[in-house]
Amino acid sequence: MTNRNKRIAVADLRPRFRDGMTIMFGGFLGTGTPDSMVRELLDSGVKDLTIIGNDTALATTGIGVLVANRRVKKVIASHIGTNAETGKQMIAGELDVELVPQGTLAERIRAGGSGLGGVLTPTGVGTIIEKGKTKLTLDGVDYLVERPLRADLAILKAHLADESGNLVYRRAARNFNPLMALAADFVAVEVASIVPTGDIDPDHVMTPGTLVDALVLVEEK
Amino acid sequence: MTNRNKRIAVADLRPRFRDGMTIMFGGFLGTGTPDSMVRELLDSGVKDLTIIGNDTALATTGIGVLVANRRVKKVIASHIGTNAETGKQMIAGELDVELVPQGTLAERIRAGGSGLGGVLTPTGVGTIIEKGKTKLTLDGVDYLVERPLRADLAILKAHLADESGNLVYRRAARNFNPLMALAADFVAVEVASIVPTGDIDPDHVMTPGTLVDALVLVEEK
Amino acid sequence: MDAKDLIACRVAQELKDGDVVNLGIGLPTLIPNYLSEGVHITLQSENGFLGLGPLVGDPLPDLVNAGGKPCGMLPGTAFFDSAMSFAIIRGGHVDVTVLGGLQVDQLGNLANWMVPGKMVPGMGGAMDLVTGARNVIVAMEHNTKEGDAKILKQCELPLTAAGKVTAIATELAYFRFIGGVLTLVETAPGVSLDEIRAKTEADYAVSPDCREMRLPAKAS
Amino acid sequence: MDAKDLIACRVAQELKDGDVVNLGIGLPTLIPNYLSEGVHITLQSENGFLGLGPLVGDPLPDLVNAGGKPCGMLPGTAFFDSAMSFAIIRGGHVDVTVLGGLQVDQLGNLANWMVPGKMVPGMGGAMDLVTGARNVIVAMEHNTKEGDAKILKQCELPLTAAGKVTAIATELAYFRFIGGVLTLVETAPGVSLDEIRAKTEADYAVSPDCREMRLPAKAS
Repeated sequence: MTNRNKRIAVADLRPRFRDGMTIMFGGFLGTGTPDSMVRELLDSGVKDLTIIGNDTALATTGIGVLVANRRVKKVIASHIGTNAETGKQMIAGELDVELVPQGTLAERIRAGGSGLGGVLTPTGVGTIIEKGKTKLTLDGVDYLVERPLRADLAILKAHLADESGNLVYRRAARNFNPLMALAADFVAVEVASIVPTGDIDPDHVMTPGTLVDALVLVEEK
Repeated sequence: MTNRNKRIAVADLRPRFRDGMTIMFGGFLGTGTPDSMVRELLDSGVKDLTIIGNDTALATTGIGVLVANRRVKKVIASHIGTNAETGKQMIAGELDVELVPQGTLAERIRAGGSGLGGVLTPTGVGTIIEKGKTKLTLDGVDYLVERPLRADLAILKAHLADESGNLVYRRAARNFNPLMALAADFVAVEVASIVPTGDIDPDHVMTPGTLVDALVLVEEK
Repeated sequence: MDAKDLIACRVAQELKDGDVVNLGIGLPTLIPNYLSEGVHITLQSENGFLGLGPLVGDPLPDLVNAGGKPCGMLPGTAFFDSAMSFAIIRGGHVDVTVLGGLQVDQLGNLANWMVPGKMVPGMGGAMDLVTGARNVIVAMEHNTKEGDAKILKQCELPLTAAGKVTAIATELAYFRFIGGVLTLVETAPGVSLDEIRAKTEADYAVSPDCREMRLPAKAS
Repeated sequence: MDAKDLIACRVAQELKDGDVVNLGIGLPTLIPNYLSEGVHITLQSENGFLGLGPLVGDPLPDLVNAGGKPCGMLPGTAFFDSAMSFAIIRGGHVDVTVLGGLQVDQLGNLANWMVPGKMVPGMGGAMDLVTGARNVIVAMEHNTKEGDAKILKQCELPLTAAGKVTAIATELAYFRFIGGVLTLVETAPGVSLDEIRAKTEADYAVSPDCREMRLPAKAS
């Protein structure tokens, strides 16, 4: 097993940023979102981003600051109500927002990372979520065909990593992070501590290191 | 939270056994299969079972003994080559065998437990696995629609449980067990030790106790 | 006792010992205050855990509810990712979900996630919860602030899910869908059948067993 | 060096430092013996882990490979369930899968899981591995025991997957699919182009750069 140390400085991510790229971000109302990388994106000036995640947090927290600073062209999320900027820009026609039921969002990201062409879900049947989607009726039950999502870059947050990238998340900060680790071409993870490879019980690893490309250490205050 | 102790004796499962029922069993070539429950099924005389799991182990191990003792009417598995009895009965027309690619089997069980109508997978496209299945071509790629599996009973094995049924699996014994915990009407788990509720770190729980109906303690030799 | 507490108190009576329950933001979070002695439920939080409890003492890092607010956890809590969270929700492993509504109709339809052109917060986990939970209780005030009916013949707002509501609790009444028919089963203390009729647009049956809600002394 | 070791040795040269590799039962398990110094790979085991290593000392409980045999694990190992295992496999997170074949054809089709009426062991994880891995190397003896060709114009046996094979390693030759065309790129030491032609049914191109395999001294 290769035990290359995957630690980088957050600034090392910057050459990967491109205008118009698609970024998945872990987190649920900011909990589990890597603030160091959001800040780096902001400082880099990158724009026209498509961002995929559960919600757009507040205008001043988590991924929300990218929206507030108008770096985002499109949002794919389940909820935007906590960030007034998102709704304002959407209603002004300045921001494209695709609202996806939260469970469907999780499955679409999982499918994107798992080589599946999608899933059949009953969620959204009989609602406007049906629009533009294939509907299958199987054994008398209606399902929507929900298609995979992938990204150029995933910015994630974990509590603990080993040098080879094995990850352990903490409490409710897990949320979408493990799913996104499968679904992006490059996976960067902010962690609060990095231990030598072999120091995490193999049964406790929540994301295998082979899925992780880079670790950014941000010790907790 | 209700902290009812879910521990039962293995014999307490017997009233749930019915001829013709469908049983999911955890395990991969016997590792992660609850031998105490297989033995109880065997001793109970129950027959005409449909069993769903990765493989039929050996004729003398894991779930294999139910096949060898002709209690099984149908097998849904990815591999039967290690149990000569399975192949013999199949070729003699005495046993119905549905072979499912291992990853597809995992997804079908997960779908059954997750309220999904199925998944779209590229696995099996262009092979005899296509037979009888809906094929969808999306963005130029062919996928098979693979439908959910569920069972009346799941017999699983974990290493550690708390009294409320939270489970921790060990090493390669995890395999199909966590998926099946979602996909059966009654979920019974053989465990090597049971600790008071609250003694397992909530981040280390691999199957939440609410999915578990009964725990059978079988201390390791 | 104000309207919200009365509703929470009534819904609490629906919950059975051992139930797995998901509570929406706002009014539904009052429900645990009104559980009968001996009724212990497990709260599911769609951001990824089972075992939500009240915040006791200082907040723990990364321990927040689905509203992003610090919360507590009870012994036996389990954390998991969002795919597992919704496998549990959509897969029928949640016994009861209680959530607010903008409109409900006599077909069991619920609308609670957007008002076109005005407010589009997004559905969050609501569509999956209403689709997948075994029982869907809508807990809401009977009428809008303007006095308009919210229990309608047919929802006008975009739906959250079609035909999935199993009960409606308001400060005036408790309705159940019985054999697919919206049925008034209880009236709030001091509320007449005529008042409910006047404030409800939907067609509904009145149960032959319709009675006044039995609320604990402290709540009535 | 016998045929199997020669094949394993040649396949080992395809693996790059850091690759995630799934090795089928039998011949492919010999490959780690032949890795060059400085090439460290991570072995994926479809029964649910990354980090498979050789068995050292007494077996640990519940630590078995996908053949059900006791094995070891290297520092940095991670265990997971079967859904995650195949998310990794089908999702393109395995760089190389090496597995045996009954038949392969010039269209990149592989048959390796059943002989109708004779042997139906099941496909196990092979269909997902061949469908999902970035590179699919079939490692097998060039001909059957009876001397029949196994590299065909078109497979006769039921397929494992259609058009997914990227290379074929035998004790006589190494083929790659280049631009969709089966191409002979290396011959085993002492084996002539004519011999390979005679023992192969498939149509194939011969690379202008076709050369003899470079095997380490100990292996040739």
